[in-house]
Amino acid sequence: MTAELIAVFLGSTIRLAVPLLFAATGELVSERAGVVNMSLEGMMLMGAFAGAVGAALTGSPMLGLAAAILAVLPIAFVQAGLTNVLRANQIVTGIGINILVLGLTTLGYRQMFGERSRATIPGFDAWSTPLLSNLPVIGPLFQQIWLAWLGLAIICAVAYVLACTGLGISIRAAGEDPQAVAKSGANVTAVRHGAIIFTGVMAALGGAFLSIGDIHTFTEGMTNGAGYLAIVAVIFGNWRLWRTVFACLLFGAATALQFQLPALGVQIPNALLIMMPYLLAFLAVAGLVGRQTAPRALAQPFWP
Amino acid sequence: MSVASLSPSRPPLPASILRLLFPLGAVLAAFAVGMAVVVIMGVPLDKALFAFWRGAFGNAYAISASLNRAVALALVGVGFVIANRAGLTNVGGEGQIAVGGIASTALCLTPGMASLPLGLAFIIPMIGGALAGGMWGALAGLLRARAGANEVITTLLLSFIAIWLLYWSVQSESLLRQPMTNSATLPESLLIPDPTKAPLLTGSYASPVTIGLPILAVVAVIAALALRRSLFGFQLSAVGLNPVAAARAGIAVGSTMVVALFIAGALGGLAGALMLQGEQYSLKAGFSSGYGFDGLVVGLLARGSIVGVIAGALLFGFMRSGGISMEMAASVPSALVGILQGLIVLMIAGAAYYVDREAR
Amino acid sequence: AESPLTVGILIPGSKSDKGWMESGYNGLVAAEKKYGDKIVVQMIENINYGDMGQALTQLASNNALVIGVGGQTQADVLKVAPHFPNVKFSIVGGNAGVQLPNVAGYDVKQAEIAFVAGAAAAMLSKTGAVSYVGGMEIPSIVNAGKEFGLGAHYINPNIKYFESYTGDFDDVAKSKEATLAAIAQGADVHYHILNLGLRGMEQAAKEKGTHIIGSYTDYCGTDPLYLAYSITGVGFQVQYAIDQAMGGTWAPGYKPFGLAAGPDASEMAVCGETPEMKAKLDEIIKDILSGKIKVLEG
Amino acid sequence: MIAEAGMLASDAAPGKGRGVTPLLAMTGVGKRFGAFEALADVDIAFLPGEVHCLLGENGAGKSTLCNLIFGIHAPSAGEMTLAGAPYRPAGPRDALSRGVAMVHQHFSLINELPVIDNLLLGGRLGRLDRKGEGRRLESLAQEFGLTLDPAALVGDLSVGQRQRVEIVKCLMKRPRVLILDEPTAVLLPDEIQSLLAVCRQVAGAGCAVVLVTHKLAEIERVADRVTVLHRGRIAARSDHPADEIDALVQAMIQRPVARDGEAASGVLALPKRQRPTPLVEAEEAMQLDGVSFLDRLGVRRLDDITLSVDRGEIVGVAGVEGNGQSELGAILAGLMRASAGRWFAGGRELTEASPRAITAAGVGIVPEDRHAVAVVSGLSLADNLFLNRMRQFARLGLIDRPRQRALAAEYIRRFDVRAEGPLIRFGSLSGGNQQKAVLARELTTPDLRFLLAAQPTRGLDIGAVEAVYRLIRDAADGGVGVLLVSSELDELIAVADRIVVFYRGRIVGERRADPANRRTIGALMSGQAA
Ligand SMILES: Nc1ncnc2c1ncn2[C@@H]1O[C@H](COP(=O)(O)OP(=O)(O)OP(=O)(O)O)[C@@H](O)[C@H]1O
Ligand SMILES: Nc1ncnc2c1ncn2[C@@H]1O[C@H](COP(=O)(O)OP(=O)(O)OP(=O)(O)O)[C@@H](O)[C@H]1O
Ligand SMILES: [Mg+2]
Ligand SMILES: [Mg+2]
Repeated sequence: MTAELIAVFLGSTIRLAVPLLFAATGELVSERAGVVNMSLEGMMLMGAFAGAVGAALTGSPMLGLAAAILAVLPIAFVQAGLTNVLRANQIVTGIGINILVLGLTTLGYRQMFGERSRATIPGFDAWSTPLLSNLPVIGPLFQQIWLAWLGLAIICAVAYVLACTGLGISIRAAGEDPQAVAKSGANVTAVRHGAIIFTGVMAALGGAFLSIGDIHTFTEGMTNGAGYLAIVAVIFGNWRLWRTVFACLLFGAATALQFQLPALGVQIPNALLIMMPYLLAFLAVAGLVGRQTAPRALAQPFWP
Repeated sequence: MSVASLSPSRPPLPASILRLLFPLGAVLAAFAVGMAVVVIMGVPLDKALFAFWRGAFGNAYAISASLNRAVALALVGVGFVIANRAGLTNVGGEGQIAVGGIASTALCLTPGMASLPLGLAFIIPMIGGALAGGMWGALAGLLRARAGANEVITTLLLSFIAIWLLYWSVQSESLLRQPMTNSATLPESLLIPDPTKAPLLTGSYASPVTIGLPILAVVAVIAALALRRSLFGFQLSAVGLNPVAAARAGIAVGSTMVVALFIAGALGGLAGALMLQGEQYSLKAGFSSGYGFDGLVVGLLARGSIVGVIAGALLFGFMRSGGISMEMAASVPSALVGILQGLIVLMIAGAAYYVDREAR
Repeated sequence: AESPLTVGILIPGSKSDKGWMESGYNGLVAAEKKYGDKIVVQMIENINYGDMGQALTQLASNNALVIGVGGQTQADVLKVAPHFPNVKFSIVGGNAGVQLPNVAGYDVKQAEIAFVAGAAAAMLSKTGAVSYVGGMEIPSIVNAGKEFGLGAHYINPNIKYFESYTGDFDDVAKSKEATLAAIAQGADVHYHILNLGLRGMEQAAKEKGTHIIGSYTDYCGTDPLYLAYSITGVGFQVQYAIDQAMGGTWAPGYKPFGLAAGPDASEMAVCGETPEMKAKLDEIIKDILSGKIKVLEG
Repeated sequence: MIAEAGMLASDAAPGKGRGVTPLLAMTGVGKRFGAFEALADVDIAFLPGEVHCLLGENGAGKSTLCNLIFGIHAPSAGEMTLAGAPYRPAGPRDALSRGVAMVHQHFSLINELPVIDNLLLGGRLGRLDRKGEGRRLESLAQEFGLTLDPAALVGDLSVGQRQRVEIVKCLMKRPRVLILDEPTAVLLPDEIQSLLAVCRQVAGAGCAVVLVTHKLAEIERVADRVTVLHRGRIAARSDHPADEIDALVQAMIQRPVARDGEAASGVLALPKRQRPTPLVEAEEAMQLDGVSFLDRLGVRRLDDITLSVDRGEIVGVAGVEGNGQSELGAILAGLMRASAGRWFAGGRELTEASPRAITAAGVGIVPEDRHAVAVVSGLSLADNLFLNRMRQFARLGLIDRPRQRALAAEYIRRFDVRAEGPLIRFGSLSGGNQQKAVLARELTTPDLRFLLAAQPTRGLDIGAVEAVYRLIRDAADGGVGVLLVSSELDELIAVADRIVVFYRGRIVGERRADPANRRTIGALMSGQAA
């Protein structure tokens, strides 16, 4: 019984963490380049919506995934244009985009599927990794849809790019001192544009994971704060990739725990459990896990 | 040159006109786009516009409701601007409203409160709400001053925490939940007694502007004066622009930050108290209604100007009324109203560029 | 001809939420169909507390009947109603606190039917384990959960019962995980009070081959995932308010619905039920009505 | 006067002098910032193989001119050509790709990254071969005699080392035109020597080197030609600068200046100070008693410093930068606490005192990094003049702006701060005027007894240097004790009464400020026991 519970707990943790992992990895890159995308939530929601629409229209979740990415790109462009070209405040633009996307997707879904649709949408099925998924206890960890593995691959790729390539140096430098980067001959605006677009793609994948990966449908406001939680994860991770990954898993676990505790007979007010990720992040930021060092130029517009 | 322009240097006159023109143009453009979508959705434009007009300005009630909403948004916005002068971005309005509402409710329901004379019955809970919100803000300030914790993050996290505290406090009878006469009693606090309600200016429900409006007027005038001319405003600017130099100049940087966030939080808490004592009368999970985030947007869009905050709050306050009416009377989908609001925010934010560019 | 009845309806959440709100909206749609142009409707959805007073006032100034779909509208209805003595207000999900001369509170009584649903679940379960996922951890939802467990227990004293709350009627990911956790412990029939979150439960059940008892509307025969439905008459009460106003019989005050109000208000429908099952469930309903079985409020 | 003519004896039309095509030429170039004309009518040519120095007061437009060449700003008028082809760089990237590299007045390094990453920044985007690049770096370093540790974090380097990184970063690009905007302002004498040698070497390879400097000795040593800017216009040129220094200086600040030809770095020499007889016999202005400081990593940055400054005395602190001077400054400013020891000023112990208490005790501080510590650039000049004393204008919490403005105007006159008015944004003042404003504030500290002046002339033109030292001397003559920290030994010798030498956080020696002691002091600075 306990082994089973642990197994479910692990599987649950991963599924809850994967959308965060996608979004947070994208956001991390963008924040390292100096841009905060408060619009992460909106981008994820659009990804979830477009993924569902694409999959429903074509019958193919693959095409749904492509649609998710395509649909989020314009939002990423808007975010990039507003922050890098018009140098608008990044928090305002993010909130504006979130409001806009919530309206757009709600309206769009009702227009397309009808107000009272209960449509199920074609989605990805979980893959059982041969051998590994038969392992006791940790087996369920290896029964994930392939997007989860893609996420892992992307995270490794991001780690490599940030640490070992010229692009990585430019990204990290653009978040510390964009002026200096420009004087060194790199194109800050291009780097930041690119980082935002990457964030958009990652958010789209995260959103699509929710709609066509995990739940196989779309619902209004489906991301339900996951975008904000991903930003919190980046902060909790102190802008380091692996710590951010850990934070996402931790938040996933904290949420998954919520459904295990009743079974274990532990009674804690639900409000406190739901508060957990925020409380943890708060304690972290308050200095319990060392001093936070944000990129110096974070959220500051770059004027050449 | 005006005396007022002594402190952080301001752009010359043409920019101040631009400052007005661009946001105005942005709002109009967003409206134009919104109306285009309305037409595409198949709603007759004249019907939608008329409904919007009726809802926003059609009668004394509508205007009053819009004003009350604008007051709450403006309080949060003014608080934002004050903290921002010290270089702090307070995104915790939602939580500060929640905490303010909790404290104000608790005080309103305190035995004996209702029988206090001289309006103390409603004044004390309001002050209590403001203090609670202030404390919530100051907590972020303290962490910033002591541990260097970024206040954008702490205030945001404190918001989420406050929202769930609110949820908990109306769930739990040992906290603020009304006595459970039966198990189906809603998870709300008791109605607050009449004397603790914020008085209506006209005394009539037909135009229920609350005392919040004059309170806001006083707060706004004091804030504007303080930011432009006071020693405190000067200290905020110095701390915001160069904390090390401010410290060297003998300004207590840490306390200034704490005080700035205390004020921002207190205004948020006051907004919460007003929402509760002026309109809702009982505490429910979610009573803050997103006004904290709207107020934040108002504060950000105002770009440091108190007048800008008032203008933005009025815009948002009346727009929401118009939107409600459009949805009801012209069947414009509520989602569309959201789209419109999102567009306006984005366009104003983007238009700021043309002001900045002139100022550079 | 008579001028049509004007109806204003406030749906605090999304009218497409697959649950409470949508059920109310369905009632409105049914009434519109029934009365055609004899009624004129103004509707508003997704209203938060800060705007609710204004929305209700606006509805009240234009309509003869105003319906608030959900207990969350009650405080504001009670505030607004005294200023519009000629307007009738009905609160769906209202409770006993309703005493104004122009306000009616219709009590949905989700707990009663949850007991019956629990009994049905116990009969339908092959594994001897059933589960329940609630949205907010508020008493009516918690009581429904408790009664569901008791109902299951009533049929099978050895049944295993798991309940959890996601804190949010609309969070799909959490409801899915909550359901999966229960499935892992053996549950094969799930009951819920969720709105959009239901879609997560559906996905979990589909993946694991378990089944759901629906809780608002009857979808028997259209979806093999569902074994049964408890009918919770949110929509019925919206219709009821309009019917009463149309017929001139609208009356203020508290009115409990639940099982006592008949099968349209509250009913248990098991898809393809056996005669024994039906007999047993009918007996339980009778016992609840007679007070032989006591259930919690809510 | 020569300046009127706009040309010195040997001057001719650009480029003609040697009959070579200029590598980079500007004709009729102008630059406006809003209504302000930073550059106008600039005709200038940079030849291959030459080191071309730009001279000018603070704010004359030297950096602006460099920025135009490097593509940071676009000219508002005029044309540029590079090797004969039209040249209009869209940005630094463009300029770099066309062989123009620049060392900036303010560093353009990322402190958070190691040296090697800074060097590779802006290069290829793909996989980095840090090892291979490290080797390339080494060979380059050998070629120019510049050594660097590629793995060190830039943030941990001394100013001089960072400057070296900047230069290597440029050299790695093998530029045709190398611009150096005041690279020597923060360097030590031998570092300067090796930098100038690098300049010569680069020019020798056929490049054009543009060098902005305020130090006349450098011009004498390295300049082939000099162009003098004054208020955005060319005021003079010279093809034989070494012979025409005085005329150039005059063109630059538009008045004659006395110069001491002996001083090796070429700072203008003030007449040697005669210390006035103390007002009160041997009264101490400031006293350090065994002050030590350990940084966060436990490194001992200050080690048992005991020192006193009498009233009316100017004590110079000589030493290579990074030997504890900054820490001492921060402790005296009240921004850091000493780890051990005590200090006193104006008869009060200030070891634990807050910045405000320190000011109240009559201590004035001119910190080494004025942008970071002394001023708020975003506020007005008037606000900065009273940054620590705004209280005096407060009535019921409101500031009496007219009174503040009036007093500000008076200070501006008295200390000869050149500004359009008290309301101007402080950040828009030129460096020299910023420094004069800081001095104005600190010197008017009520009951001033002690003044710490750390690197008060860094980056200032000679006119401003003279003005700053006159102010400091006047203060000392009025009975203020002054601790003068400077990396310009010649300035210390000229201005101070006695000099203590810092090495590795300790005082390793003390000498009279006498040109005769130059050598010994220099040796002490480099850690050689005297
Ligand atoms: N699925 C739901 N979505 C949103 N809100 C809900 C939902 N279910 C219940 N509520 C809210 O909770 C309130 C009380 O719940 P419910 O109606 O189930 O209890 P009840 O049986 O009507 O209780 P009672 O006996 O009070 O009056 C409702 O009025 C409604 O506002
Ligand atoms: N971006 C800008 N916007 C407005 N004014 C500027 C800008 N950059 C420079 N200036 C102004 O142009 C003038 C020339 O500045 P510049 O930096 O070229 O002087 P400089 O000769 O390099 O002085 P210093 O010796 O102090 O470095 C100054 O008055 C300065 O205030
Ligand atoms: Mg009820
Ligand atoms: Mg310069």
